[in-house]
Amino acid sequence: MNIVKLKSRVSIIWPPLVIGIGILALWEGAVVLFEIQEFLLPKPSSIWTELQNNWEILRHASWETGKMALGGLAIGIVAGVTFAFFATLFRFLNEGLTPLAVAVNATPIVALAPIFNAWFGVTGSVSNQLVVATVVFFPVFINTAKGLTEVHVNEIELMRSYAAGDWTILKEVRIPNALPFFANALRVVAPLSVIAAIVAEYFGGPQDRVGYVITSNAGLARYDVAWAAIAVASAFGLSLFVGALLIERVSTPWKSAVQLEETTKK
Amino acid sequence: MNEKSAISINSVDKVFNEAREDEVIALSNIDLDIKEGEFVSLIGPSGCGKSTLLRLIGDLLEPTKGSVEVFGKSAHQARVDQDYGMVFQHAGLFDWRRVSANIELPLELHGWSKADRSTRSQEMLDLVKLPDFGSYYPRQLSGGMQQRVSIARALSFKPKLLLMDEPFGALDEMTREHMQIELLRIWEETGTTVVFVTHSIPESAFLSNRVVVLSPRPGQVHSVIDVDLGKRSESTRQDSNFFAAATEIREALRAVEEQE
Amino acid sequence: MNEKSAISINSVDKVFNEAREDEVIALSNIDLDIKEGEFVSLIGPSGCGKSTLLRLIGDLLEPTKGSVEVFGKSAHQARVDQDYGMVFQHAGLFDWRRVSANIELPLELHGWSKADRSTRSQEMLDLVKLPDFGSYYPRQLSGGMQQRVSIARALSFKPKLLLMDEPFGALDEMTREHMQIELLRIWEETGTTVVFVTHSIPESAFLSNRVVVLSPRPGQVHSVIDVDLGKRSESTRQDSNFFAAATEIREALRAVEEQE
Amino acid sequence: MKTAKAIRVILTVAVVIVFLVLLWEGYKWMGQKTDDHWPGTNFGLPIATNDTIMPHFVDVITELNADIRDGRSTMPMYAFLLKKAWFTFQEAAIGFILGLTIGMSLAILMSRWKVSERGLLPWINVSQTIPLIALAPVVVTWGRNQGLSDLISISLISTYLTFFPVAVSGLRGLQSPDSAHVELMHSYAASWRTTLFKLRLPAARPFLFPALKLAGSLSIVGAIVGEISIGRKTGLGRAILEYALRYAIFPERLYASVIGAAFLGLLVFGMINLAERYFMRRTREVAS
Amino acid sequence: GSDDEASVGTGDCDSVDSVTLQLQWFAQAQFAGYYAAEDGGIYDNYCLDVTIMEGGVDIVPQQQLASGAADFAVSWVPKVLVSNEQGMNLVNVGQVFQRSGTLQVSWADSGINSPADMAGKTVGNWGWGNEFELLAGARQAGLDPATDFNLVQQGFDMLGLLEGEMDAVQAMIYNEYAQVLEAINPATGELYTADDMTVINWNDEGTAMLQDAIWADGDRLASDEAYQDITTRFVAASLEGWAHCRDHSDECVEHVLNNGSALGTSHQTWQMNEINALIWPSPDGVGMIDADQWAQTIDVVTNYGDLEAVPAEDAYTNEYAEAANDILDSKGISTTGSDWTRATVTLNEGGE
Ligand SMILES: Nc1ncnc2c1ncn2[C@@H]1O[C@H](COP(=O)(O)OP(=O)(O)OP(=O)(O)O)[C@@H](O)[C@H]1O
Ligand SMILES: Nc1ncnc2c1ncn2[C@@H]1O[C@H](COP(=O)(O)OP(=O)(O)OP(=O)(O)O)[C@@H](O)[C@H]1O
Ligand SMILES: [Mg+2]
Ligand SMILES: [Mg+2]
Repeated sequence: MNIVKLKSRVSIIWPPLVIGIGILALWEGAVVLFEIQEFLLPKPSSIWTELQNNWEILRHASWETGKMALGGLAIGIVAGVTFAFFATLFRFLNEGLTPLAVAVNATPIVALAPIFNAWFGVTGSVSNQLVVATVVFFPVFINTAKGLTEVHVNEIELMRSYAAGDWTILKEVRIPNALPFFANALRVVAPLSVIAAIVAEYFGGPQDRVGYVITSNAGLARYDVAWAAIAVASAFGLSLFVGALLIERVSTPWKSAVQLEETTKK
Repeated sequence: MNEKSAISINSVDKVFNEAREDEVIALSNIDLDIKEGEFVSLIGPSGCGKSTLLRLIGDLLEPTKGSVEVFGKSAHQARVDQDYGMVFQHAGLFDWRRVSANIELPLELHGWSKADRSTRSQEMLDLVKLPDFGSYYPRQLSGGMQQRVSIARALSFKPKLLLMDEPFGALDEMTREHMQIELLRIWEETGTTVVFVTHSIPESAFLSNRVVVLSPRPGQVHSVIDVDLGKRSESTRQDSNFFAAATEIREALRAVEEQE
Repeated sequence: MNEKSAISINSVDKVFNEAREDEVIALSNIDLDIKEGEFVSLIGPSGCGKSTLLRLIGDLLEPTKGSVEVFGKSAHQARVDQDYGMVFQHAGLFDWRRVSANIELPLELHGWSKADRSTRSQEMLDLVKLPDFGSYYPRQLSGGMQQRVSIARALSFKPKLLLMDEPFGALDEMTREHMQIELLRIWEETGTTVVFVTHSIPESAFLSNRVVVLSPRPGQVHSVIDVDLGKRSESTRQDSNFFAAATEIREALRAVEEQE
Repeated sequence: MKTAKAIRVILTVAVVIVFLVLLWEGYKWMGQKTDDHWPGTNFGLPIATNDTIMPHFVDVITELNADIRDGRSTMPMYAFLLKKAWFTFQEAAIGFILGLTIGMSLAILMSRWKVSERGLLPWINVSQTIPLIALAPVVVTWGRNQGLSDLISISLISTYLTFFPVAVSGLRGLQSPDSAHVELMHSYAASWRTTLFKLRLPAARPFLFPALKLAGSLSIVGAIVGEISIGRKTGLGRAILEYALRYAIFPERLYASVIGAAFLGLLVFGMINLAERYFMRRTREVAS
Repeated sequence: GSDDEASVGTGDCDSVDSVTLQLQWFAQAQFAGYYAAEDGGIYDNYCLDVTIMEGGVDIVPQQQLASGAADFAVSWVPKVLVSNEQGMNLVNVGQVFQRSGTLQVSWADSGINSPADMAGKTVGNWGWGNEFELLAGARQAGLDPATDFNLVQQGFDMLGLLEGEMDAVQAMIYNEYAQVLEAINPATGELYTADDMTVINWNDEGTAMLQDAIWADGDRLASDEAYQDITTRFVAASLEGWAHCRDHSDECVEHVLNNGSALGTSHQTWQMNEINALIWPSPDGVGMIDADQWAQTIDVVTNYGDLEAVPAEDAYTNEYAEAANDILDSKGISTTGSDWTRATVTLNEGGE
């Protein structure tokens, strides 16, 4: 039993490890082999060195940026889910809200950041978190709304036979049905939140943030330090992604219960 | 059984995709009265509109023409009053709920306490002979087992009106006969009204007070056959009246088929 | 029918979710040999492993223990050679394909020309008595109609081995008898081998050369009953040999039930 | 029927917009009356209401008609924005098509082999945490050394953003078919490719289209960010950046160009919606 | 190319060399000299076909130059010096701006008249190396930037000042400073005036650093004779362009606007005037590097920036600027601009 579990653990971990190491090796090799100048693309080993040299700064910066990302993520998810609920409860709203959400989403961060900075100032954290929230909002909204609306007729009919109201149908059918869709959105949004936080930081705010560390070092062509900061941010984004996967697993237990058998056969 | 009307269907038509090239007249000019406490079966060739009729009664579809009344009120009101228990042709279990939670769903909606619910769901699991499967997910069960769970779900809260669409179709003969006896027992105990769709002639004869034979394209009531076998028991299946009723139904169905 | 082995199942076990708390031993120590051109039915209580056995033969599941050979090769090879036609317990039609396109799917995969495909799909629609429904979408059909489409799909390309899981479960008696006769006709014409899961004792007796009775938990072969009724026709249903076979099967099933 | 629905959609959108404009102007009016405080309190409003922070809606609209000098010619702002939007659209279109191709290829690869899903998916996610500032120079220098026009480099940046949702949701969609359907295809010994085309891709559509809508927006964002990153003269990104730098004195122009970007996004969204309708028309018919 | 020294800059070409120039930012009067040389035919006279590449948010000119994507780049001295420590070998071949254009701007009523007055205030800066002068100036005034005032990243516009979020913000004299003067003062309904503000000018505080210069690739300069020749002509032609803008500033504003600047005419006119003020007069000749200024720049970057070591002597050379001055002299063009005088530019609302 434990052997089985261990085996499945190992089989989950080795592929990303192998590919990750492969990418790094290729990268390192390519830089050395093609004599790519390090001020264009630094070697992973130089990045690693700079990561250690600047660890204190980077750790602090990623913590500060992480707070922005998480805060914005939370706001964006809550807003996205709330709007998705409204959009399912009131169809007409859906028709009005969707294009609007699209419009907001098509506005790049670089345009939003100055506006939000103007509104909320650059010295606080509201502006940056709202930038993140805006980016997070759309995928959550679209996916969740889809999951809430595209429910199997049979299931709705059953609930209607119980005279279940909209609210109960929402709770018993639509929400469980939307969970995989929501999880899908989470996967997309987790890394996006980090990048949004970083880009928002280009446009103002305290200077002990990852975004600033990256831009200021890149501006001076110190790309090894910039990439070290990126590596820290990536690690943070990756851990958010893993968190999203965990939430997915925990919130859809019926999938893992049956899937095991379905996937044995290829 | 008393003489109060449970269901009254008045000149009902149902047309799908009206005025489109794939228009289907599923039901045409249906008149039917079902008394409270009656057990009525619907039988007829595949595609003749049995499921559609059941869904009209259950207010899951609206008639294109005519009206459906249930317990003296509109079908809609009856549904809102939670008078219905339904078993669909497809088991229609929720993948994300364990078997026992599926059975408890209508009880939850009726506001039962947690303890009562779990007692009842275990009772129902025993009834459908799946005592140990409460903690499984539906996808882990065989087709027949899923169907039984869906029956357990419909019976669990003793509805005033039971609408069952080929509930025993996926069951083996033994289980089926067991379920028939159990269904009759519940029906007698609770005085519930049952509308039952089936393809099995013996089943319809064994269970019902009346058998409604539908003819297809468009679905119409071909004939209504009264079955009077008194209180059913296993021995009823050997009863000559039972064979007579079955033969009468078979002949009506033959006539329907030939007419086609 | 000749004496070459079509399917040979050797000491097969199937365990789901091995070593987990919801482990199920679905089949245990199954031995079974089916000759080429034979028509074999599987019958047994709900949940005894019939569908699982069928899926093992069809190489949709792998046995936990033992081996399955089909036409002298591994089940896998037989599947790759496109020897199989399957009808599942649920119709399993593709919602996004029209009825005729659903029937043509295996033909497409076998590389038939467009013209041949549409001729054949119309033939099959006639066979299952749905001549006018080719351009409908599956969701627009009744349950029984969907099941018939799925049968038409499996028969369309005359597979060497037909695996059918309660194909007639959702059909009314008339259609069912019609489909039985048609199935037998196709079987005789093409010399195909059929493994047929059913819950109906008369159906199994009417169709098969042999009936395999399974006992549940864990699924095991309880007995194998030979049925020798010669060439079937409508009158076979009144034949005394037919009743005798049915009775023998019923008794075996009773025994299985009691053992439970 | 269909036109009635279209009219209703347009009306609701209009109503929502009118509502938002009223909200904006109402809030502004209130702030101007109370010197940026909640009425009757000492609590400051979260957003200041002066004409710089919150220009009047009419001023933003009027600004669309203002003369803008673009190089040697002068034109009204709306024409200027249209011209810029057309460049951005081209970059985005190339980026979108490339992103779609790469994303779907990855999704198919990952759905083919579980190992490749396990191995690739985390890194596909990591890729999105790498800000463009690190990549843009690599892309543009590489592109310039290959003799590619900067338009291609910008499209590549746009691709970098678009491929991601396609890959992730595409994978989900490809994995979505019922096990019964997968088994059916197995029973036909359908090759992996056949199963892909006959079953997995059709079944993936409900997952794919929301992703494409997201990718469509992202392709615009990517093109705009690319323009800003590598300094291409043409395109909306340039306009947005220049007006963002001068927000303090010309807020209306930034809002106007942001509205331009939003409209471009809506246009792309509409195009993808049309495609969705076309590809999903069969399933829709039954639902009605 | 043309080998004959005497004929340089006369338009007598045997062949034409293609050259790319990477700017730091978008087309604006800050780069008017190059646009004037290109559009006014000066580069043609020097047998050069120049492609001017505008900068972008993520474009680092040094990197474009070092990686071979550009032949020359315009960038600030401190930034290139730090970049050189990353393995680049870039050489300053023409120090166009003789003075720093960076200001620290406050409202007149804020009481900030000198670096020392920033104590306890909220001070904005752009970062990215723009803060070195500020840090040096503050330190020189006895302030510890880490504790004595609140240093924040400001946006790229002047909202931090206009909305009162910050007490002192960074501004380029030729750009952001003008933005304030183009904005309406809500109190008066008129444009703000210079009297509304106080400025700290780092040139006056002695912590200014050298800014826009023309950079060439050191490795190629050392080994490639053709590149040396091109560099000579490119520097001379560019400086001639700048001299042209000194004498015909309106024409140069027009060149810039023709190249697609989104900034208005009065703003560019202002900018042209201020840029001229950063270049002229050039007492040692245009493009020449003053050794003291160079040393001061290195001093500031080493102490307040990230320069680790004093760069080698060959990080700049006056060789090309001297040659250019000779050519300009021979064409009768003033190289010092000693008689240049600042014009009075009226800014319109929004810089239109
Ligand atoms: N995917 C699965 N995961 C776990 N258990 C399963 C799975 N599929 C089947 N089982 C179990 O295997 C046993 C046999 O199931 P199977 O579907 O073969 O029964 P059956 O004989 O076809 O029944 P029915 O007549 O009701 O269709 C059942 O107990 C069922 O719960
Ligand atoms: N949603 C729908 N859209 C269009 N046509 C429909 C729809 N539902 C049912 N029909 C049509 O209505 C007719 C009756 O269908 P119904 O499901 O009531 O038949 P049934 O008697 O239950 O058949 P079965 O015994 O096969 O389940 C059929 O011809 C079917 O094609
Ligand atoms: Mg039906
Ligand atoms: Mg089964």
